[in-house]
Amino acid sequence: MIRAVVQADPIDLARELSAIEAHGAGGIATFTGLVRADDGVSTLELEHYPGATDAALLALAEQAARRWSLLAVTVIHRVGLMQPGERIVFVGAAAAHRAPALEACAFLIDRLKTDAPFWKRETRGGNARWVEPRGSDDAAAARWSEPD
Amino acid sequence: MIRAVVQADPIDLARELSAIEAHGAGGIATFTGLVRADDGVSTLELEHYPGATDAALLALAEQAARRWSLLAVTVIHRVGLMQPGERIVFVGAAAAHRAPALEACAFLIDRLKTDAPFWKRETRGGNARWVEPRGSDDAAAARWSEPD
Amino acid sequence: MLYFAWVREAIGVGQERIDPPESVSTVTQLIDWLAARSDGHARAFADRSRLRAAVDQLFVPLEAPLGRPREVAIFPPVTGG
Amino acid sequence: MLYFAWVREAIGVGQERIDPPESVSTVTQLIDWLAARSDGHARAFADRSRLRAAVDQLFVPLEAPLGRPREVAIFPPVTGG
Repeated sequence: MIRAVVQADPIDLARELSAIEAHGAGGIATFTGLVRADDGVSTLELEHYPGATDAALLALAEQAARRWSLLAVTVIHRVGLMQPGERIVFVGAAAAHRAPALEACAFLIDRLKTDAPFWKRETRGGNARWVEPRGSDDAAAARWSEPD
Repeated sequence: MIRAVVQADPIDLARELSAIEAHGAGGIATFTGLVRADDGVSTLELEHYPGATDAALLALAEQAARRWSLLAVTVIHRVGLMQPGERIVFVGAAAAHRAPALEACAFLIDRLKTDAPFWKRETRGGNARWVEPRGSDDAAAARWSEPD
Repeated sequence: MLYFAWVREAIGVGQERIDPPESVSTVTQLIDWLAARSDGHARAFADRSRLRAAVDQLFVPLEAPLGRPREVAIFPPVTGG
Repeated sequence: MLYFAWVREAIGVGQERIDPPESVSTVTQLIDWLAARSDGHARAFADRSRLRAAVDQLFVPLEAPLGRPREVAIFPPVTGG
């Protein structure tokens, strides 16, 4: 199963997990990104490049499925307005054993941060500002480059 | 939150995840181990060393919480009789950012495989046999050793 | 043209149809040409190091040849996930 | 004494009270002494490389000194998770 979705609705973890679990894997690794509730952000808005985001998520999911022989892979990214504590992104990878599931999960979230056209705008105390990219994200994504 | 549990009941993922999500993290990594449905096992039985298992899971959870400054960490291991597709083990780690959450999650499952007194017995086609340890598990656990 | 995030806000619109001259053959040259259209464009495109581009939905370096695309997008570095 | 998994099955019981002589001062010596108790013990303890031990619930190498523990467990390498 390869599932890549951009959606405005909240991410239904229970549903996504059972869909992944249905594929007979020995291990499932997941990562969920949340709007942090501890740093004064009142709302977060996610803008995206419609069409290009779906293609980017699908390309990442397919790449991970091939590289780690995954039985199931899911990548879901929310867009629109979100509150602290809400899920922004969910990635899940199912494999026969734990190492490929864990690695694929780390790959997916690292590369999603740099390869998918989403932009975050935070509102703090009434002031909205676009989130600046972090250099550490590029470094994290680069470690997954494969030799040609 | 540090939660370490040995239980005969099925693992309630939705409940475990919401407990972790309540701690304001930016990222949550999880790993779920399942009885594989693809290799002819009809039942799996988990024996453990009562008392020592609880202590081992708690020690691992505390170590991870300290080493990666986790906001929440959960380790749940089932014991008793299980069917293919059922969850054997769940680990979850919540942190401000994704890297510590992902690393802590990999640490927890790698070390749990070698440090916690559980033994698996598989039944295939009516024949029960104790699962042999895998050398690769020792190697995976060893990579987390810290310099003294 | 498609614009996103603060590029879109500076320019004031999320998309526009354009008809650049034949001499515009790279993304950078397209940005140079667009920058002259309005103060908003000039402001949005002032710091090239903060711009990224996609040609027909494919991420490309700014110095990439343009070809004859149907859709070009200019935006800041991505910050999703 | 506590036994788990196939060690328990070979011996036929999961626990037993024992009173080893003073000369037994390491886990290995305790295993030697236990092996003489029955055919099941002998079978369970035949291959030392497949045995692990815990003294008062603390994992220890087989050559570890025994002290005066309240609880010693002998079992195969763990296979949980």
